Amino acid sequence: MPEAIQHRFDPYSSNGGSILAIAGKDFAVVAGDTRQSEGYSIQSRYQKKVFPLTSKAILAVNGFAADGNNFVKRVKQRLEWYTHAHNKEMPIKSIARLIQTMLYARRMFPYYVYNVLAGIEEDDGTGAVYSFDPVGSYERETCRAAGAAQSLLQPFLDNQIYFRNHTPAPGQPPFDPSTHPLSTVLSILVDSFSSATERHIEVGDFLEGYVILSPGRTSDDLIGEGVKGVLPEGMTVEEQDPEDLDVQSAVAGKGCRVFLVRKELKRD
Amino acid sequence: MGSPMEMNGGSVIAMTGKDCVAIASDLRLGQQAVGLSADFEKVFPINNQLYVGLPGFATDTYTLREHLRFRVNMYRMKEEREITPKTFAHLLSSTLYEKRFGPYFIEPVIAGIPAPSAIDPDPKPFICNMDTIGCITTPKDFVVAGTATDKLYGVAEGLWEPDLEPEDLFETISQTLLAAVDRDCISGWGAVVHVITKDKIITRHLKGRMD
Amino acid sequence: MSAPGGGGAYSFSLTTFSPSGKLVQIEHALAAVSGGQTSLGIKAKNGVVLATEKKTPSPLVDDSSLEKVAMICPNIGFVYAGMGPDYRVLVAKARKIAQSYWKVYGEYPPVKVLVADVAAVMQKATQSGGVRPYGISLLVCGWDNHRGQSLYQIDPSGSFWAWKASAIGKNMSNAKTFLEKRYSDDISLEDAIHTALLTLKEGFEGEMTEKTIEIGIASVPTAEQMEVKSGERLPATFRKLSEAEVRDYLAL
Amino acid sequence: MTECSFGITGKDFVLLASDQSAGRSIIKMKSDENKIRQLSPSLCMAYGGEPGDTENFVDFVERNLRLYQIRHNIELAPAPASAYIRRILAEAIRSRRPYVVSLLLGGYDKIKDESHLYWMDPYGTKVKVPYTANGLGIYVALSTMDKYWYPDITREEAGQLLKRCIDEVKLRLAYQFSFNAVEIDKDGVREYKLDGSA
Amino acid sequence: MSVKDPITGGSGIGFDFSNHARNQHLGARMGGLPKATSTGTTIVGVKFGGGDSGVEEGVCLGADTRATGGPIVADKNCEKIHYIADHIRCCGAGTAADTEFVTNLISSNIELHALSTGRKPQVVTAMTMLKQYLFQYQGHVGAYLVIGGVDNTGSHLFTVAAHGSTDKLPYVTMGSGSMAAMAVFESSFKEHMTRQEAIDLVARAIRSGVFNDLGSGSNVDVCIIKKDKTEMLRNYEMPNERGEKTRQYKFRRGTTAWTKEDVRSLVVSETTTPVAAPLAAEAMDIS
Amino acid sequence: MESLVASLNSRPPHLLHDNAEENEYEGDASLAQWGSSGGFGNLMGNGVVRGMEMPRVPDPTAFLSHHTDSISSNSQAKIKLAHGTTTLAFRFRGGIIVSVDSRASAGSYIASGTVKKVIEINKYLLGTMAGGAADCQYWETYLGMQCRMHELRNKERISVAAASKILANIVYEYKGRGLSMGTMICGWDKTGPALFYVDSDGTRLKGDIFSVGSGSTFAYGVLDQGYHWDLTDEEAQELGRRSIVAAGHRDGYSGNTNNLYHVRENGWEFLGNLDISDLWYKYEEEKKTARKEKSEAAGTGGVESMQVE
Repeated sequence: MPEAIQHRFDPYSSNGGSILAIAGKDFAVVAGDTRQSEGYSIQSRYQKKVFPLTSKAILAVNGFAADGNNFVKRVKQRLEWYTHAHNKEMPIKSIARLIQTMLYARRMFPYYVYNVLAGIEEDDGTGAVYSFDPVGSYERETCRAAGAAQSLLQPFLDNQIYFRNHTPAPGQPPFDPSTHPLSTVLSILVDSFSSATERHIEVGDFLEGYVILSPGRTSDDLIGEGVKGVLPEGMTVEEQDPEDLDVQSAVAGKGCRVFLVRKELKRD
Repeated sequence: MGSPMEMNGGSVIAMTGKDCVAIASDLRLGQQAVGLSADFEKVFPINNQLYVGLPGFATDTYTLREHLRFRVNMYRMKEEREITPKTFAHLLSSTLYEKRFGPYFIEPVIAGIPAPSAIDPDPKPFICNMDTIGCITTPKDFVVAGTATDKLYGVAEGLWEPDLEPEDLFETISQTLLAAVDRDCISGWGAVVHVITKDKIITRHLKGRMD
Repeated sequence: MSAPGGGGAYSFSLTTFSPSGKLVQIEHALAAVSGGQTSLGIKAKNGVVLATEKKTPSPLVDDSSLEKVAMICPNIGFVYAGMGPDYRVLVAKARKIAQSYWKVYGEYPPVKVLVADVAAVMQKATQSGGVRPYGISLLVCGWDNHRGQSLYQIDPSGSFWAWKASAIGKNMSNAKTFLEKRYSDDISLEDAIHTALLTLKEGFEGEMTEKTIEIGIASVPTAEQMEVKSGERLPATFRKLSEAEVRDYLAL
Repeated sequence: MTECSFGITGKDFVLLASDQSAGRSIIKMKSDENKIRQLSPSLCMAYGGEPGDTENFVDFVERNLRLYQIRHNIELAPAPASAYIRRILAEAIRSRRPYVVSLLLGGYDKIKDESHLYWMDPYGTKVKVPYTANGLGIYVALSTMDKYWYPDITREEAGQLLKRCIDEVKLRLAYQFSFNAVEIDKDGVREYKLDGSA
Repeated sequence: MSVKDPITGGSGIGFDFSNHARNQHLGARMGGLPKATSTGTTIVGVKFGGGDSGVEEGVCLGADTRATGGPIVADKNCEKIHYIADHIRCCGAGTAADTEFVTNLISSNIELHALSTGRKPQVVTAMTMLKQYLFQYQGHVGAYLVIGGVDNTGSHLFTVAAHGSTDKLPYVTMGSGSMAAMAVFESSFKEHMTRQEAIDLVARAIRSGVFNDLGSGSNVDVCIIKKDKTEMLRNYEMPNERGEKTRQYKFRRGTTAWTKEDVRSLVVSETTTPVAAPLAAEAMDIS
Repeated sequence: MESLVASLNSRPPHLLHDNAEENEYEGDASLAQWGSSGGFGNLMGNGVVRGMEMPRVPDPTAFLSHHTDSISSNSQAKIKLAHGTTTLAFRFRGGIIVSVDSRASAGSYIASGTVKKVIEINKYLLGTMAGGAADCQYWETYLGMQCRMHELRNKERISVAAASKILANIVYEYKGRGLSMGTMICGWDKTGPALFYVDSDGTRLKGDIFSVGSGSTFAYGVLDQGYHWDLTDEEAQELGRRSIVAAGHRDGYSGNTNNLYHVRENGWEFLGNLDISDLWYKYEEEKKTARKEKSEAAGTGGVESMQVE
């Protein structure tokens, strides 16, 4: 039977941009650019893609902005319920699983969203990055780029974070990705995004993200002594008061420090 | 199944250094997902200091290479001189544009150092690439092509630095290529790098991933 | 089967060897060249000069419409002796050859390559049915990156040679003798222009003025001039001297 | 394409094997069709593809190679022969009705004392390989060959390997195939007996 | 089958359709043919001076310098203002190769035209050649052009679209950034501007495209054509220079593992083995 | 039929609600809010996701197929899910070997090289992942819960047959809706080592040797040739590893690393994560040395010595 002509239900759009997260031994960094675009038009030069969920877990979303914003809202709601029920923040490991089930609940009508969750593990204080596909398959990794420029960013991270294809100098031990100091990670973050901005038209305007430091961490802190050399040139940093974080602050975090970092990118 | 450009897989990159250029390709030839040969070079010498990379649809790699060999040999005999990289780029470009409405599925990459002449005793290294219908781009730093194009751009943009010595250029181009093809299902299976300087050409086969 | 139009056994083609091994049509074409007004060329160490006499059969002819020295492409110029109409056809063909080359290689042809191509056109006319050879000899001057400045002569047969100095046309043997005496390898372009004028003067009938003389020069560019500037073309290395310039040279 | 062929080279020989089925749609019309053609004294082609195209293409190639041999009084060596065959395919693909033929070309170069094996697809992609498969064989037996092939493989071992490949095909493919094979070396082309497996 | 150059009638750039049938076949089989590099672009032109202003009349052209292939920047600093003749220039948008080749073709024909007529070609001549050529290809040659110049009849500015239609206006924009650029023109264009006013306006229009249209980017190229002088101000503004990277990325020599090295002398040698004698005998046996 | 109903309905199709309850987020939040069932608060007992959101279109499957590459390899789709795999498992005298690669690809981009394609359902059960990564992860995790429920209810471990049947039943519920899963459920129960293949068509097969995924044909090519029931543990493990390396080598969509598990009576053991490319180079080297040894010991039955491994 010939179908009547009908407008195809097309509830998806692609809004460009990229996100990136890197986990360290006792910290995690997660950031994204703030450009939101459709086709050749810039919808916003400053639209957040990275959202704090708890005092030690931060979610970056990328893909279809409307789905992304809605998804973050729902995750936050679920976390709030959890906090009320359990009087504690949900550990990042559990948030990851929650995100999986929430995404999978829409298996037949997916959120067009690539999620990257970064933070500090509750039990051992290590930095963690969890990455998701749109219908909820996930894994824990050391670093992950997602979004429009993922294929530009990720191989660069493979080379600089994972040291793929690097032969150690004679007599040197093999490279270990978990030993990167925060300063190196921030430099690589900035350079990878400035590179992606050069070559991908949908990436640009600002780089904005968060650094989460594990409670046990002593060295290299971003504010105060030792700032010099940690922060790449042109990057600004603000420590976030847990109360100010857009999360349920009923339960104070246990000593994780969260910093907002920002840097200008090219605007063309 | 993807377009003919993704039929056989393969990628090429060229970079400039200080008085040198490098051009490199992976070695895989596949039929879609299946790897068939780990010995399929996509970069060919045109003359002493000029190489061309022809990644894309493998049958066109052959056909175009044979055609170019013919054209360059004719040029050599008729003009009694070696073709310069720039002139060769124009030759290739017009060859491709001639098939504007039925293109070869090839995105060429050219790298070379022109021979010194009376007018230009100290010629600069030359690199360029083209799309399938012959639009030339000649940036100062690097050019890429093939199925790993996006990945190559991302890595090269991060790793390339100006004025690298031949040995440093070798490391940078090799690391760039390997990092990029390791994120591409249909490029890889080893790689070959040519570093061209004024007086020699260093060719090295890299130990790349075989999966 | 007899050739259309009838005639004798050897008349089906204009380009049939005579029993003595000569193509008489080419001989005749050369005779046409020798009847033409004299043209000459001299290669100097920093350029090449072409010069020709341009006399009108009647003072009533508007000589501003006549052009004997022609630019083919920015680095090459022609001059001829023989039949003017044939020359104009060849110039048009040569210009197209140069432009086709440019469209393929992004640069203008080296002098020798253009000469070979134009010579091939002329040779074809000695071997094709239904045509006659071109009734001209050409002097070609130009500069290219490969061989530098050069001067070639092409004859109706399609043969060509490179010359240090040569002359064609009515007064060619005298002019050549004169050039042989005056030529030296390190002659400058300025001197070459003067020598060209002196040579023309030998046996020139009537008055040599800027109206009755045409001069074209190819000069060797500096490295700076050959530097490619974006959005611009390289400057021409061949140009014709203006009437004022010719007048100045004649006055010296 | 429901065909299946294999090629294995050793230092001084080439083995080519091909299935022998021919049919239309879901029907097998014949199971003893020879799909390996000798092209010249030490050159063979195992082919598959669109019915009709295969026959015509192989005839065309074979006659032209023969013509070359008569004209020049010399057999075209495997490398130039492969270039010639590739060119036919690559040019045909630009015509209104291309040949849909893929093939393995095995030959022995008597001048250089080398064995040659080429894989070609209908577009004119050509690869020189030490061992390979075509058709369905690509999927089931390439890895078997990867594991059991050696640069200095002997004829016996190559025969064993071929048997493994054919066994694997019989084990894993839904199609029933029978095989024939040829052996090419400096003495020319001979039928290769596949004991009991044919 | 090749197409005769419609302008010269001779063997100019002829197209060769020999792969066309094959590619249709491949495209149908494999789903989708590759896209050529296109210049999602901002190109503009304005006329300035003239009238009673006392300013010498002229044309000012402008272009961005980004070439894209999909969302990827294929060239950060390409040249989109093409040379037609000394006093005629042409900005190109659309399929990059088409703009390049069509302007080259017309430039070549204009040069032939100039040589055979012995005078400066008119802008309208170049424009007519372009539109006739493009019309012939019914939009398949995807060149969108802004052509401007000054000749004996004054200053001229045209747009030519890929199907061959043309416009003659005092200020024009084309390409994906044309809206952004036109917004600037509509608000700030005035007649009889000075040279510098024209340059400033053009640069502002291009910047507007560069920053607001993702298909346009990098630098601003400007070209000013007056009767006796053409100035090509390549990279007139560079508002998007990449800053220093925060790290050094030079590798330790020996970082990359390699298996085989060949340091080649620059002479390529070929060996020929004589074959005739031994094989002739063998070949005889076979028939 | 669906389209007919839709066309007769007065509301536009995308505003139609099916009969399922409103999405739990907006409506009844009791279980999800307060339940301690962790992430699985939104599951109904029978394994169907309650409130599984469906697009309000006449043909949801076509919708999914148009927008994702989950059903067919729709290269135009915006939403690219992780794909491509080689997994294998085989039974032998010493138990079951499970060997997988770790690559996930989206188009020709390698989205990840560190995917865990063996899902540890519980101490005695393993499931493998091929097809849609999320489908496998989600439902096999869920299967873990069901197995635990079985244990609590019946005071004994679930049989592999029963566990695989639960999974098969779940995905069969969703047949035609676009799930993509090809898994092997491997375990040891009262009957000894047991191996079942289950896929999203609803197929469930008991067997000795299975390989699933785009590279499975290459894995079979090595596995079949080296397999027999009486392999020693070491031989079997090596065969599992070698087969995945073979597939990782030839198949563009498989590779990166190999995860190897051995299921024995007392549960499974993880035998390590090794780089497939490194292994490939190692095997090539071993081939060379084996040949050298062979030619040194020339004359000793060339044919047998082909078995190099």
